[in-house]
Amino acid sequence: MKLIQAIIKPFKLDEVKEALIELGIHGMTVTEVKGFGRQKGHKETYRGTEYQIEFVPKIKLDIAVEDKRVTEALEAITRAAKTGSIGDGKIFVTELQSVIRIRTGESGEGAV
Amino acid sequence: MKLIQAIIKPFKLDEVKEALIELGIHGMTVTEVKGFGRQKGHKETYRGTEYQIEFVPKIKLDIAVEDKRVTEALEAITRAAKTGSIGDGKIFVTELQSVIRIRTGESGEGAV
Amino acid sequence: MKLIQAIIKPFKLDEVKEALIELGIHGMTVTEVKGFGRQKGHKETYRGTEYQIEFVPKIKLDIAVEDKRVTEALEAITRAAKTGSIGDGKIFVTELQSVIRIRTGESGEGAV
Amino acid sequence: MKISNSLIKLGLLIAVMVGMGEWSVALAEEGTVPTIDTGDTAWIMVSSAFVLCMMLPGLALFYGGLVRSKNALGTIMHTAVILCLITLVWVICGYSLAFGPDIGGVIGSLEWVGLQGVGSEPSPDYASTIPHQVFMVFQLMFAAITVALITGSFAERMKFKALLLFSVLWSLCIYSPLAHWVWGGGWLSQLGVLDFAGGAVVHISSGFGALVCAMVLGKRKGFGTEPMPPHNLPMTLLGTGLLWFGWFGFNAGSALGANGGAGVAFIATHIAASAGGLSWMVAEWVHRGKPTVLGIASGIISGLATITPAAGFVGPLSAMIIGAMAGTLCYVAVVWKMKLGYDDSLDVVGIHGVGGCIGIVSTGLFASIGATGLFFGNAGLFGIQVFLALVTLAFSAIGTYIILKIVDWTVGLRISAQDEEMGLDLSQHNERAYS
Amino acid sequence: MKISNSLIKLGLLIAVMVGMGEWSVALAEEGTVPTIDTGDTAWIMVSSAFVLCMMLPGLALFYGGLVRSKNALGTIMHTAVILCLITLVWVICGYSLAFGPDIGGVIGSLEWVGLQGVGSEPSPDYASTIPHQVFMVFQLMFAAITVALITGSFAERMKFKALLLFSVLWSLCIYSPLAHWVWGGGWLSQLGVLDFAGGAVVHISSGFGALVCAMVLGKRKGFGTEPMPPHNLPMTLLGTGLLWFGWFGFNAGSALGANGGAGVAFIATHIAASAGGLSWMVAEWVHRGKPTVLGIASGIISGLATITPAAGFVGPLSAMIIGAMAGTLCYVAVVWKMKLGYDDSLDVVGIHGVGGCIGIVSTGLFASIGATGLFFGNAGLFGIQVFLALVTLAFSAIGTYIILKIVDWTVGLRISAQDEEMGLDLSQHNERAYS
Amino acid sequence: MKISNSLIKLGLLIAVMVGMGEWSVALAEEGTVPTIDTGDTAWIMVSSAFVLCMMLPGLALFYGGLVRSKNALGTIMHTAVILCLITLVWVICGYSLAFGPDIGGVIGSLEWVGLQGVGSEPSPDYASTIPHQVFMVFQLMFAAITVALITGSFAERMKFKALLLFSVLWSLCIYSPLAHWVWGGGWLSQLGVLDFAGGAVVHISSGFGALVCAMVLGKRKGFGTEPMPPHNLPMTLLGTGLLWFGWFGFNAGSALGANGGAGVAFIATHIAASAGGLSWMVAEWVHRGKPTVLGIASGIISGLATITPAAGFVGPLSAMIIGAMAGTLCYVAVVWKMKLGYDDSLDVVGIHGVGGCIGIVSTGLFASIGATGLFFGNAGLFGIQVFLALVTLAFSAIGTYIILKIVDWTVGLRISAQDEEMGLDLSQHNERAYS
Ligand SMILES: Nc1ncnc2c1ncn2[C@@H]1O[C@H](COP(=O)(O)OP(=O)(O)O)[C@@H](O)[C@H]1O
Ligand SMILES: Nc1ncnc2c1ncn2[C@@H]1O[C@H](COP(=O)(O)OP(=O)(O)O)[C@@H](O)[C@H]1O
Ligand SMILES: Nc1ncnc2c1ncn2[C@@H]1O[C@H](COP(=O)(O)OP(=O)(O)O)[C@@H](O)[C@H]1O
Repeated sequence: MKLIQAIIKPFKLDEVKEALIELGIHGMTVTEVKGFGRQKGHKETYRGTEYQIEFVPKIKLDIAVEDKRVTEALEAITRAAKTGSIGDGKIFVTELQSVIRIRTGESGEGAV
Repeated sequence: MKLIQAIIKPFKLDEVKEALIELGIHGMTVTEVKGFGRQKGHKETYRGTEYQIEFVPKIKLDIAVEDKRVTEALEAITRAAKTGSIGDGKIFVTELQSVIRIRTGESGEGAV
Repeated sequence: MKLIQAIIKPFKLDEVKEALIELGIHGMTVTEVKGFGRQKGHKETYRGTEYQIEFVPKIKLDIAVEDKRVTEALEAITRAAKTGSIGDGKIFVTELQSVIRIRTGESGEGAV
Repeated sequence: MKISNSLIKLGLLIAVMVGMGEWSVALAEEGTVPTIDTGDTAWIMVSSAFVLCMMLPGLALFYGGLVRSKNALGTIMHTAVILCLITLVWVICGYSLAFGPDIGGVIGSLEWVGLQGVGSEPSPDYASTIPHQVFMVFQLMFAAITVALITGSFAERMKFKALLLFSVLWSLCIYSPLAHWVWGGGWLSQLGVLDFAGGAVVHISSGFGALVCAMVLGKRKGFGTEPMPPHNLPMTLLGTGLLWFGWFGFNAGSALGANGGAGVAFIATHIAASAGGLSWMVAEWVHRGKPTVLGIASGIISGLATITPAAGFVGPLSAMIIGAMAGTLCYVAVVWKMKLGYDDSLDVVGIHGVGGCIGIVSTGLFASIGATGLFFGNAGLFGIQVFLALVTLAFSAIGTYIILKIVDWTVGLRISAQDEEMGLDLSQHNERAYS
Repeated sequence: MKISNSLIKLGLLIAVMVGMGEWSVALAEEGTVPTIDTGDTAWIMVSSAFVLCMMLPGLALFYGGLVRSKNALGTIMHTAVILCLITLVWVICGYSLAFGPDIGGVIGSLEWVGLQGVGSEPSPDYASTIPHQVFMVFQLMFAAITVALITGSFAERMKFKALLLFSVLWSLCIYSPLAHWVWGGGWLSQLGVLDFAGGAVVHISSGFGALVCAMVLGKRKGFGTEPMPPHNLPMTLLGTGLLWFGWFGFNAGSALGANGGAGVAFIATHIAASAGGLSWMVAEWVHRGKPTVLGIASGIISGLATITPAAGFVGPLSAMIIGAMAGTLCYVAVVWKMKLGYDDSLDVVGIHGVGGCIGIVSTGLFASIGATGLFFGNAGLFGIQVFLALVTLAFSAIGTYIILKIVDWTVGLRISAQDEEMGLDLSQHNERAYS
Repeated sequence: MKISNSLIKLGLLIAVMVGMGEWSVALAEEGTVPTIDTGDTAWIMVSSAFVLCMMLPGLALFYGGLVRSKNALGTIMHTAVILCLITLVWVICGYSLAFGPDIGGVIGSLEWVGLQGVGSEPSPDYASTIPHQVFMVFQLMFAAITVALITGSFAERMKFKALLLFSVLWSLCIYSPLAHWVWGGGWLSQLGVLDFAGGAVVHISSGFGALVCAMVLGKRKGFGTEPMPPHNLPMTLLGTGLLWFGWFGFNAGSALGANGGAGVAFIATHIAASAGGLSWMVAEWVHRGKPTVLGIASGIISGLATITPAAGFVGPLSAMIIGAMAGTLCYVAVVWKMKLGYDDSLDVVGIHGVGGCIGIVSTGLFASIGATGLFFGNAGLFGIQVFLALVTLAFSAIGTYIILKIVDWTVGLRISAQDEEMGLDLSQHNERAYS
C-alpha cells in the first residue's frame, strides 16, 4: 500500500477526482493548503501599501492505493492536474505500513 | 516510531482524544479536511438549483507514537471513532524515520 | 528523498521560511492545523461560562528534500522555529519513495 | 387676490397648531376630527422601519452569530420566517384581536379583520395624529419581534414545521390577548398598569414563554459537556448595534408622536443601554477576571429590554439606575441558568424574562413623568406593576406549555439526533451558510 | 367664542389639506409660494438615507454574499462605485435630463445642469412641501440603485473599466429618459401611466437591461458544470434585511410627504414583502422538498420589487395577493432560467424584470386608491399599464444592447479567462476579501 | 375668554415662525417661549439614532474589518465600550461642561450636572424647536464618536484598562472644552469660527489626538516587516455604508431642524462622499495601477469627514470640489505615513486629521450659504478658519500627550509583547471572534 500526496491547483480538483474514479479509486481526502515554490504569488495593495503575498492556495490530496495501482494512479493524477504552467504542483509517494477501515476494523488492501 | 494518520468523523474528535489520553498519548495534531469515499455527501439547493456536494467534512489526526504503542493506539482510535455507519474513516500508518522536539532539539522516542 | 513535516508556532512561519530559503530550499507546503500537547491552550468565557480550549493553532510545513540536505534542513528549522517555551512543536521525517513534478512529469530529486 | 392670500395665511397659521401635539389632543377632546401631523407620522413610520431593522437583520444576526456555524442559517431563518408569517397573521386577524373594539375587557372583536376599517385617517381610539394604518404597522412590528425573541431558547433543535405552527398559535393565543389587555383597552389597562413599550407584553411574555420552551424541548445534544462557543461574534455585535438603533423606534416611537415624551423615552433608552452594557461587563470582569465583548453586548440588550416599560415615565438618572440593575441582575440570572440545568440556548429567559420583570417593577418604583412610582410617593402603582408582571408571566408560561404540547402532538417539536448533528442548515434547509 | 372656534376649525380643515399633497399643488397653481413642511422634509431626507442604505451596504452585501469568495469584493465594488459615479453624473446633468423643464415630452432640458436653480425652496413642479434639493437627492438615490441592480447579471466576469463606462452611459441614455417619460412630465406620464415608485423606471428597466447583459457577456467559466454556491448567505440575509428596511423609504418616500398616502404605501410594501417571502419559500418547498433561507430572502425581494409601482395605489389585501404572486412567479422564472441557459448570475431578470412586469400590470388590475384598476372597473388603465411595461422593456433591452456594444468596442467587456479563474478581487483590485 | 383666544392666535403666529428656521432665531431674541416642532424633533431624533448607527455597528465594523482576526473583537470593543462610557460621562457632567451656561468663554458651568434643568421643553439657548433633551442626546452622540475615532490609531495594542481611563479623561478634558469653545458659546465661537458639524471639534481633534497616540504607543510588533492585511474587508465595507448612512444624521442633523438648511447639508454630504470615494480610487489607480475597494471606502470616509464643517455652508459644486480634494489629499497623507514611520494603524490621522483640516480651511474658502468665504470675497473668514484649525490641532495634540502620560503612569498603556502576539481578543477578553 502506498500513500500518494498530491499538491495541485485548486481548480483542478474536480478533474483529478474524475480521473481517479475512472480508475476505480473511490476514496480520497482533501486538504486546503498554501504552497510556496517557483510560482510567484500575487501582489495585494491596501491603502497604497503593497504586499507581496508569496503563498499560493493549493489543494492537497491524500490517496491510499494498493501497490499495483500506484503507477496508473500517478499517471492519472499527473495528466489531470497538468496545465503546463509553473505551479502545477508535486506528487509525493510514501509507503503505508498498514491501513484500517474504522467502521469494520478490517485492515490491509481491503480497507481502502 | 510510527506516524498514525486517522481520518475520522468530526464529532468523534473528543472521544478519540480521550481514548488516546487514557493510553498516555498526550500529543496530536488536528487538521480539518474533506473526505470523499463511500459515504455520499449531501444535497444543497440554491434558488431551485440542486447541487450534489460529494465532499464530507472530516478530521485528520496526526499522531506520532513509539513502535510499541502502535497497536494499542490503533485499537483505541478504532474503538472511539467507530459509529458503525459508512464514513467512519480510515487509519494510515507510516514509518517515521526521526522525530525532533524543536524546543529542546532532542530527537527519537523521547521527543514525542 | 525525505518528507519533513514540521509543526511550528504560526508566527514563526516567516523565519522558518527564510532559513530554508537561505539553504536553497525553495519549496514547501503549508497547512493550518491545531495542536494538542504539553502546551496548555487558553480559556474562553461566554456569558460567564468558561471553556478550556485545549487545541492550539499551529502551522504544519511539508518539505520534500534530497537526502543529503535533510540534516541541514532539520537544523535550520529547529533553529528558526525555537522560542524555548513549551509548544514549539515537532519535526517528523518520513521516507519518500518518489516525487513527481506535475508540470513536467519529471520525477526524483530533480522534481523538488 | 389679497383676500385669498390672507385666507391662505390664516390657513397656515392654523396649520401650525396641527404641528403641536398637545393641541390636537385638546381638540380631539372637544370632539373635532383628529388630523394627521406630518412630523408625528414621519416619526412613527421611521420607528416602524427601525423595529423592522431590529428583527431583520438585527435580531436575526444577533442570534445567528451566537450559534454554531452549522445552525447559522436555520437560526436566521427563524426570525425571517416569523417576520413574514406574523405580518400576515396580524393583518388577517391579529390586529383586530389585539386592538379592535373591546369585548368585555378580554379581547378585541373581529370587526377589523383583514384591516377592514383601518384606513389612512387617524383612528379615533389610538394615536390621533397619525394615520390608523401607520399605528397598525407599528404595532405589527411589535407582534412579530415578540415571537422572534422566543426562538433563542430553542435554537439549534426545533423542527421547521413546528416553528411555523408554534409561531402562529403563540401570536394569536398569547400575544394578541396580552396586547389587548395592556394596550387595547383590556382589563389590565383598566387597572392602570403601565407598560410604555412592552416590558410585559413583549419581554416578560417572550422571556417566560422561552423558559417553558427550553424545558419542554430539552437540552441540545452535548450541552454542558462540549463547548458551544458562538461561531461569529462580530455578527452578534452587528446585531447588537442594529438592535440598539432600532430600539429608539421601539421605545421613543411608543410615544406615538415626535414630541417631548418621545425625547424622554429616547434618552432613557440610550442611557439604560449604556449603563446595562457597562454593568454586565463589570459584573463579569469581577466574576470571571476579564471584561468580555459578548458581555457588553448582552448587557446592552438587557438594559434596553429592561427600560422598555419605563422609558417614557422616568428621568435620566432613574434610567441609569435601571440600566445598571439590568446588566448586573441579568448577568446573575444567566450564570444561574447553568446551575438550574435547562438549556435556554441564547439566554432569552435571563435577558428578556428577567429584564422585563425588573423593568415592569422598576416602573412602579421610579415613575416620575406622567405617572408616579413608589419612590415618588405612590405605593399603589408598585403593587399594580408587580401584579402585571405576575399575570403576564403566568399567562405566557401556561399558554406556551399548552401550545407546545399541541405542536408536539401534531407535527413534533424536535429534529432527530442525526439532523441535530448535521445542523439545521443542511438538515432543514439544504443550505450551508458559508461555502 | 363660537366664531373663533369655528374659525379654528376652518383653519384646521385647511391645515389638513395642507397636509395632503393635492392641496399644496392647488395652492401652487394659485401662484402662492409653496412652503416647506418640516414633517414631510424630515420624511424625505430619512427616505433618501434609507435608499442609500439599500445600496451600500444593502444591495452590495446582498449580491456580495451570493458570489464566490474570490469575487466578493469586486461585487461589492460594483455597487459602491456606481453609487459614487452616478451621484456625480446626476448632479452634473442626469437630474436635469430627467426632471428639468420638459422638451417635447421626450427629455428634460439642460437648464438645471450642475443643479443650477435647484435650491432649498420647494420646486414649483415637484413635491411642494419639501426643499427642491431634497427632492433631487431622493431621486438621485433611485438613479443610482437602478444601475447597481443590473450588476447582478454580469457578476464575476465584467472588466472594471467596462463597468464604469457602461454605468455612465446607461444612466444617461436609459435611466434619465425613462424617468423623464414617466415622472418628469414626459409622454408616458401624459398617457396616464402609473408607476408609484419605479416598477417600470427602476425594475423593468434594470431587469431587462440585465437580461441583455447576461446574453451579451456570456456564461461564467464553469457555469452549469461546477457548483457555484453563495459564499456567505448570512451576508446576503443581512443585505435582505437592509433592503427591506430601505424599501420603506423607497416606496413610502415616493408619497413625497409624511401623509396618509405614505402610510398606504408603507403597509402595502411590508405586506407584499412578507407574502413574497412566504410564497417563494412554499413554492421551493413543494418543488424541491425543503424550504430555504435564500428562498425566503429572494421572495422578500421579489415581493418588494413587485409592489413598488403599486404601493400607493392598493389596499392591504391586494398587496398580499400581489406579493404572493411575486414570490411564486419569480421563483418559476428563476428556475426556468436554467432551462433557457443564459447566465443571469444573481437573477436580476427573474426577480426585478419579472417582478417589475407583474407589478406594473398588477397596478392596472388592483389600483383602488387614487386610481382605478381593472378589478375595480377601469379596463383602460390595464391597457395603459401593459403598454408601459412593453415600452420600458423594449427601450431598455435595445438601449442596453447598443451600450454594451459600444463598451465592448472601446474598453472590452469581459476579463480574461485567467483573471476570471483568479477572481475579480485579486485580478481587478489587488485585494482579498478575507485574510 | 376672548383674550385667551387672541393669546392663542398670537402663539400660533409665533409658532409658524418657529416652524421656519430663520425666524426662530429672531424670536428667541425677542424673548418669546420656543415651541416644539414635530418635524424638527422627528428629524433630530432620527439623526441621533443615525449617529449611534455610525458608531455601533458602523465604526466598530469599519475598524474591526481592518485589523487582523485575532484583534477583531478587541477593536469592536473599543467603540462599544466608549459609546457606553461616554454616554454616562456626558449625562453626568460632560454635557454641562460643553453646553452649560458659559463661564468666561472657557467652559460650561456645572449647573446642568446630571442633566438637571435639561427638560423636554426646548432650551432657550439651543435648537428652539426641539426638546432640550433631544438636543442633548444628539450632542452626546458626537461626544462619543469623537473618542471612538481615535482608537483606530492605537489598534491592536492598547491595554483595555488604559482605554477606559484615556477615554474618560479625553472626553472631559479635550472634547467638552472644545465643544464649548466652538458650539457652546465659548471664545472661538465669539470669533466667528464656522464648524457646521464638527470638522474641528470632531475630526481635527480626534485626528491629531490619534497622531500623538500613535507616536506615544509606538509601532505594533511586526509593523513594516510583516504584512498586516485587513482580515475582513466586506465587514469594512459594511461599516463604510453605515457610516455614510449615519453621516446624513451627523451633518444634516446639525441644521437642528428639517428645513432648507438641512437639505443643503444633506446634498453636500452626499456629493462630497461620492467625490471623495472616486478621487481616492483614481489616485490609487494612478499610483499603484489598480483601483481598490478599500480605496473607495477610505475615500468616501475622507469626503465625509472633510465636508463635515462645511456641509451647511456650501453649494453642490463646492461640495464636489471639497470631496475631490479630500480623497486625493488624504490618500497622499496615508501613503506618506509609511515614510514618516509612525504606526497610525487605521489611518485616523491621514483621514480624520487631514480631512478635518482641509474641511475647516475649505469652509473659509467656499462658504456661500449663510456665510461668505474667501472665494466669494471674504478673506477674513479664511484667516479665522485657519486659526481654528491650528488651535484645535495644538490643543488636542498637547492635551492628548498629557493624558497619555497620566494613563501610562497609572495603569500602563500597552499590552505585553506576548499578549500582542496572542491578540486582543484572547488576551484582553478571553474570547475569539470566529469559532
Ligand atoms: N520541496 C517541496 N516540498 C513540499 N512542497 C513543495 C515543494 N516544492 C514545491 N512544493 C509544492 O508544490 C507547489 C508547486 O511548486 P512550484 O515550485 O510553484 O511549481 P512547479 O510544481 O511547477 O515546480 C508549491 O506551491 C508547493 O505547495
Ligand atoms: N483511498 C483513500 N485514500 C485516502 N482517504 C480515503 C480513502 N478512502 C477513504 N478515505 C477517507 O476516509 C473517509 C471515509 O471513507 P468512506 O469510504 O466514506 O467510508 P468508510 O470509512 O466507512 O469506508 C473518506 O471521507 C475519506 O476522507
Ligand atoms: N505525538 C504527537 N503526534 C503528533 N503531533 C504532536 C505530538 N506531540 C505533539 N505534537 C504537536 O506538537 C505541538 C507541540 O507539542 P507540545 O507538547 O505542546 O510542546 P513541545 O513541542 O514543546 O513538546 C502540539 O501542539 C502538536 O501539534
